[in-house]
Amino acid sequence: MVWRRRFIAALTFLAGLYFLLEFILPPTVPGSTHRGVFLEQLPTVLALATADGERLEVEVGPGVELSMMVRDPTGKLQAKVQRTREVSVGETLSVRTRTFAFGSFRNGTFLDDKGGAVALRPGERVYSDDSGDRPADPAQLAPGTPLRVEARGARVVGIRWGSLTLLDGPAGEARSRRTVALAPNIAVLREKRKGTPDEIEPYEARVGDLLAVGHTTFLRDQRDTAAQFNSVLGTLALGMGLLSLGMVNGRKLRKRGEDRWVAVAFFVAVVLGVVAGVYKYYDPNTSERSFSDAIVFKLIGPVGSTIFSLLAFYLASASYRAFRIRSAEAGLMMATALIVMLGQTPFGMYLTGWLGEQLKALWLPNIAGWVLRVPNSAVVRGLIFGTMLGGIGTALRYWLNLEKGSAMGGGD
Amino acid sequence: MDNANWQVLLLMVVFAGLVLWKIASAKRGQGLYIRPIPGLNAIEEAVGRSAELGGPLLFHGGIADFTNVQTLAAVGILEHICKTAAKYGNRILVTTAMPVMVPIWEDVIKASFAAAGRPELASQSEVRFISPAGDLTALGTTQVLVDEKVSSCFLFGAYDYTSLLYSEGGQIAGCMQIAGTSDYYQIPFFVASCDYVVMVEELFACSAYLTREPTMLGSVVGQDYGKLFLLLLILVGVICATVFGPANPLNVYEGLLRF
Amino acid sequence: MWRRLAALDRVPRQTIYLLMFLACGLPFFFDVRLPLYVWPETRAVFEVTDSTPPNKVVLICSNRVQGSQGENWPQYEALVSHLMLRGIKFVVIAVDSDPLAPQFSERVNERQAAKYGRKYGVDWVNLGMVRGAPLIMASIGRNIKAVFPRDYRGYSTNDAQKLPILKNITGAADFQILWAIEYQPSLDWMVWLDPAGRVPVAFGSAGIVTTSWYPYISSGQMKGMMAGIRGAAEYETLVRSKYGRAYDEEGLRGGRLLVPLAFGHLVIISFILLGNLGMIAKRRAAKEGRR
Amino acid sequence: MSWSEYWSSSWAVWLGAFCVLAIYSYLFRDNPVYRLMMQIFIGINVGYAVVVQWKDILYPLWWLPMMDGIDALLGRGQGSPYGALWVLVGVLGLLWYFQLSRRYLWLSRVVIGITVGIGAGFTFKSLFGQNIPQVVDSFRPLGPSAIAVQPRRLFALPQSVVPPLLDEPLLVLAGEREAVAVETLEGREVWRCPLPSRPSGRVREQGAFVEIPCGTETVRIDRRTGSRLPAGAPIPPYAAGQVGAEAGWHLGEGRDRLVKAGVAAPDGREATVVFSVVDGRLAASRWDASTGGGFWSTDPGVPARELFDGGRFVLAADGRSVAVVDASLGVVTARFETAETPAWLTVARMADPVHDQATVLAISADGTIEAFCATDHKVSRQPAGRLLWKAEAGRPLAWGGTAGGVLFAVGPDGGSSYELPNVPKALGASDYWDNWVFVVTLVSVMTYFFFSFRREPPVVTGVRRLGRWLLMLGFGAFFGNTVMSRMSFLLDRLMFLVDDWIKPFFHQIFG
Repeated sequence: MVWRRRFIAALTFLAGLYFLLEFILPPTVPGSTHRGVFLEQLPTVLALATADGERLEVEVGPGVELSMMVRDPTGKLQAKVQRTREVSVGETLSVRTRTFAFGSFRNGTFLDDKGGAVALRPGERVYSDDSGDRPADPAQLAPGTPLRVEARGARVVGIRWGSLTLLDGPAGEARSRRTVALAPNIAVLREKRKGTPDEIEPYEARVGDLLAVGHTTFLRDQRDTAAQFNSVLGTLALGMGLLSLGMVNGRKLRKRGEDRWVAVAFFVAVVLGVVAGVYKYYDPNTSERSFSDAIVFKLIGPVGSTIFSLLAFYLASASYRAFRIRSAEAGLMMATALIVMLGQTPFGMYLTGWLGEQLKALWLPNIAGWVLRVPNSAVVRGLIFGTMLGGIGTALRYWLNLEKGSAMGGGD
Repeated sequence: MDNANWQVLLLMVVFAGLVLWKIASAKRGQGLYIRPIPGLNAIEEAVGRSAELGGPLLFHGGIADFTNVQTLAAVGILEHICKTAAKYGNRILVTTAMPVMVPIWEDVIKASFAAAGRPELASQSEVRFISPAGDLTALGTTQVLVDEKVSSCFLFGAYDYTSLLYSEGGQIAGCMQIAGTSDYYQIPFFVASCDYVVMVEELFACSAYLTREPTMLGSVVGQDYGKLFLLLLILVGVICATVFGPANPLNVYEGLLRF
Repeated sequence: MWRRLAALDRVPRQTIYLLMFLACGLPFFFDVRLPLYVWPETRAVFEVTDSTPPNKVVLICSNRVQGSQGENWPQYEALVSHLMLRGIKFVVIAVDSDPLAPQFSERVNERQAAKYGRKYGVDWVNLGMVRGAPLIMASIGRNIKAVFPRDYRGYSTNDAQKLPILKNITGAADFQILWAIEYQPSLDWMVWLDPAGRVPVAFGSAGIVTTSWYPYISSGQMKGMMAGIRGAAEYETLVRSKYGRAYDEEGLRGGRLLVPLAFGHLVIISFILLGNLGMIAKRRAAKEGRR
Repeated sequence: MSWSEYWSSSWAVWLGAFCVLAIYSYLFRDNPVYRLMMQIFIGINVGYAVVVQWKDILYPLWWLPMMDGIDALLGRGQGSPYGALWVLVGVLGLLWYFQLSRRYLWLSRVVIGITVGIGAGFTFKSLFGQNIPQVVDSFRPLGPSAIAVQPRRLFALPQSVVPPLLDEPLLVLAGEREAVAVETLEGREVWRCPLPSRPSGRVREQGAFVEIPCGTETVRIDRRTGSRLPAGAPIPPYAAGQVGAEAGWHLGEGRDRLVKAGVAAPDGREATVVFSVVDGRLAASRWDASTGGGFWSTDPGVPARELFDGGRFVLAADGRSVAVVDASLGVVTARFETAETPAWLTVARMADPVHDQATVLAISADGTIEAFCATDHKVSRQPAGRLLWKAEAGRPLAWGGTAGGVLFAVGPDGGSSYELPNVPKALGASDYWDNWVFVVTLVSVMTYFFFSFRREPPVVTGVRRLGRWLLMLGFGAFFGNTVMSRMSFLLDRLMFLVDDWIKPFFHQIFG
């Protein structure tokens, strides 16, 4: 079935391609990107139709925040901040036009903490952090409370895109002043001395900033969605463990004998686990929640860590049996292990502390530390360099589906 | 580092290019050389010893599934062990903690014995799924060693803390043990309790040497060139650092890679 | 004599188990503390954590579960007790862990908060668990509230009244240090959380994996670490020596576990030595026998 | 406590203790109780994980966006219709389960392929991000260097006869005839503006403007265009609200008096501290706004003729000798002598939350730039006051300022910008020995893992053997640390048995 293999190979390639491109491509499309020293900007203006049917024009600048309402996991609507370039005509937004600190409220007008009147345009309302979906109630505000002027649920009916003026040649020549028009998905990046440029809003640019302005490659914008996709896709396999364990134990259940009861115990335990999981989301102090806590802390906790703790015994007997100086190599390994072990415990200090400050370097903790920091560090680094190249090789083979054989190819 | 700069891009192209180039030349059938790994000759010795004593061989392919490269390397090694066993007429037991891996190990055994002309050995061999829990599988495997009077034991693949349980069990049972993993935390335990240990990258080199499978082979050789390149990069860096002293901005070489 | 010593070559494992059990168990009945040499790796991270300014938070990724609690619990509790003592704000998350992890962290948080009178939402917040490392780490560095729309208790992370601690916290620039406490924390924290590398990374990990962190500490990618129980005990020592009596050490595990740990090590070391002695004795005895 | 109370509160402890001991029974022989425990443990964990992963991950990140999307498609709700695409992710996720079918196994390869592909895609970023700093850190000097540390020169700057204004990203210099603005990243000139006469005072920031005193008049220049505003013209409205914005501190008029606002005094309160020169000595006094005045003063005992601002520090110069005073504590952190009488002193700080590396930069009229430690540098082991490096600009300098690790040094004949070196680590014989060990170990371990070179010189074989030995040393260290890990699991359980079970039980019996 060659087409199956090709289909899977193509999907694998595409899935990896996004992440690779996101890493190696710059955030804006090369070639169409303008680079220069920022001089001035013409702000973008949004024309909004507010929920009350008013029309409002908002100049996007410092203090303005555009957010879209999305549902949060509890089902409540929650604001998610949008970049100006991501806004398009027809969308419904909450627009914060400015902020101020509450001073007083007189004659239906808010005054800020410096005594200036806050003039509200039609469609704008004042909200506080605590007021939720309702406008802030001036009677309940303490002076100094931060307040926001917002137009909520406003539909974007028009956008007048602004522009940036950049200097991309010698100063003083008119030719070197270049005006770059903003548009949807035109990103503005501020360059730094080191590292990747940061994306900024056009109004955040300061005179003298080196900017790169160009169309986004969209790769960066989708990073969070990609992370979510990866997370969801991985978690959707959650039933696999349950199913494969269920099948194994189901088989045992059909057989007679001692194993049968072990399988029954397994299924009872699964049900118990599910119940504990469901009850986990009940409020504290309810009996359901304390049942869940008891299962988690009194049963899973002790049993889980006890099973792991058996390893200490195995380790003791195994190291007794195995760590014999059969060869010089094993001897070297053992000597190092002993030094590190003694250095880790207070006995290391007792054994060598009498050497005094003068011979501090010979204290066992310091010798152990030296072994770990110098030779061991170099050994580990040698190993991780190997692992890195191995990782690159493996990633390439998987990504390009070069791996043959029964394991990856699906047997065809 | 959010986006690759040109230096990183260059390194990426060099490393990936070397690997792809060598894979391509391996696929074209160019004879690529890999030096023999000391632990390898021991495989034949172990199989032979087992044939003398009359017990089966036990192979455990690590704790990971086939998305782990180490498991893929282990597949190659199992193929080789099967071919050697076909010569001496040994049967093979494979244990695993992964239900997904059972059909894959079965396929490998069937195909390898068939290729070596002893298909009847495949039906005598067995793949046992023991338990989904790692440590129960390890303890179960040691039980198998005793019950079946196994005399040679091969542990290849990815291992976690259970490595000790496998190799100590083998030692108690008096098996000749050959282990190989690239999980370096587990290597001390294998070194202490096994007769031969294939360490870290030797595992992949081993698999490539045995199977001559072009992808694995090319990849190992390509990585070798990559390592050589990295080593030279570091040596030049050491020389520059010695000449200029630490943190000297005049040392442009170091500045290139610092971000 | 060699023949008698040769018996050491095959001590029954149950004997070793019993001695081990006693060496580790008995010290718990006595309240002994052993003085400790503090390693520089622990001191470095203590100092960064201790100098957290009020406008920043310490981000803790605690993936501690039952399996690794032997070491991670003392580490986590030492860290949290220090933060609670100093009133340093911190945010606890879990990434790609066992789903139980947030519950385990909260237990410790609540106990330490009761000691120093700290309040949930003001001094600390537990945001629960997400999956999808390493990509999700980058998302956390960009905007932690978008990754965790609600906390472990179900409050919205944008709710400034319930969770005032998160009010001015957005991403990497607001984190003083990242503590990843887990059996084997992911190295991807160094790369993905803050590509600009402003957030120092500290690990609290199982002793076994600490061996491989040293190259990362030397290159500065990692600030330091707590190495197993020893690291936790050292961290407690550092807090005690700086804050003295204000530090309530009741219930802290690091210093206490260190004593049986030392005796346990002693058992293992002596058995390794005895085993080798036995092996040599056996060889000599065999030689003598042949003669 | 009565026994009934005891049992009701500690049944769970007994259950836990029973589990622990049941499992430990395995150490003596295999038994069914142990197997049963194991199955129960696996079962509960699986059941619990399924619920929690659904509630915490799938429901918020997949189900809700998907349902909102479907609602939007059907014309209800206000979510984004693109959310409906999550249905496809659900379909892909279902393919996982074909792993259980032999016939349709290949379908599961689709989703495995995608997962593996994603993994491969971001591996590159992870690997390079993790390992390139490792490569750089391996560049270890093997012996003392003959070449002194020098700051790297970046670009030239025009002349300035008065202290210019460094207000990132713009540097405004006032020369004899004209003012020039350059951006600080690449040194590109942004504008030039002719001046009526020779400037007489420092260039000041004034919101959207730059002010330069020239004799009797003050020239006001637009930051964006470099055009001069007529004298006395009102400030245009777009600049209003920005004028007068101050940084945390500013230099007072005249250099003998420095005012620092928001400095934490020894009692922990924030205060405004005035540093001045009284009778040729440095004096500091605090004006406390919260107590309405009141003076706290300290005399660090430093002879001073000129004072310079260094952020957290105050730099007091008396001829060639300089004292660095911590502005909050009033203590001298370093003293040193410069080669020439400094024309300007400034402090460059490296961003590091703990090992606050501050370097004093002294520039003098003959064109030398010297860097000294302001405090003890813990990481680099350099003591306070040590001369770190010295550079010659080749022209007279009068002023210097730093921003983002770059020094801008200018004088009447122009100047340059320099990328400042990080404070170099002071290395001794033992460090070079360590570096030798490190490099030799690294090289031999890497050599050990070469497999494909047919012909090798004998030295490589030797190095490989050494590599194997050193690997064993590393694995020994791994083992040593493993013991601590493994034992801690046991200790945790024993602590539970002793503290939660035995001790309370004994307490209950014996009171």
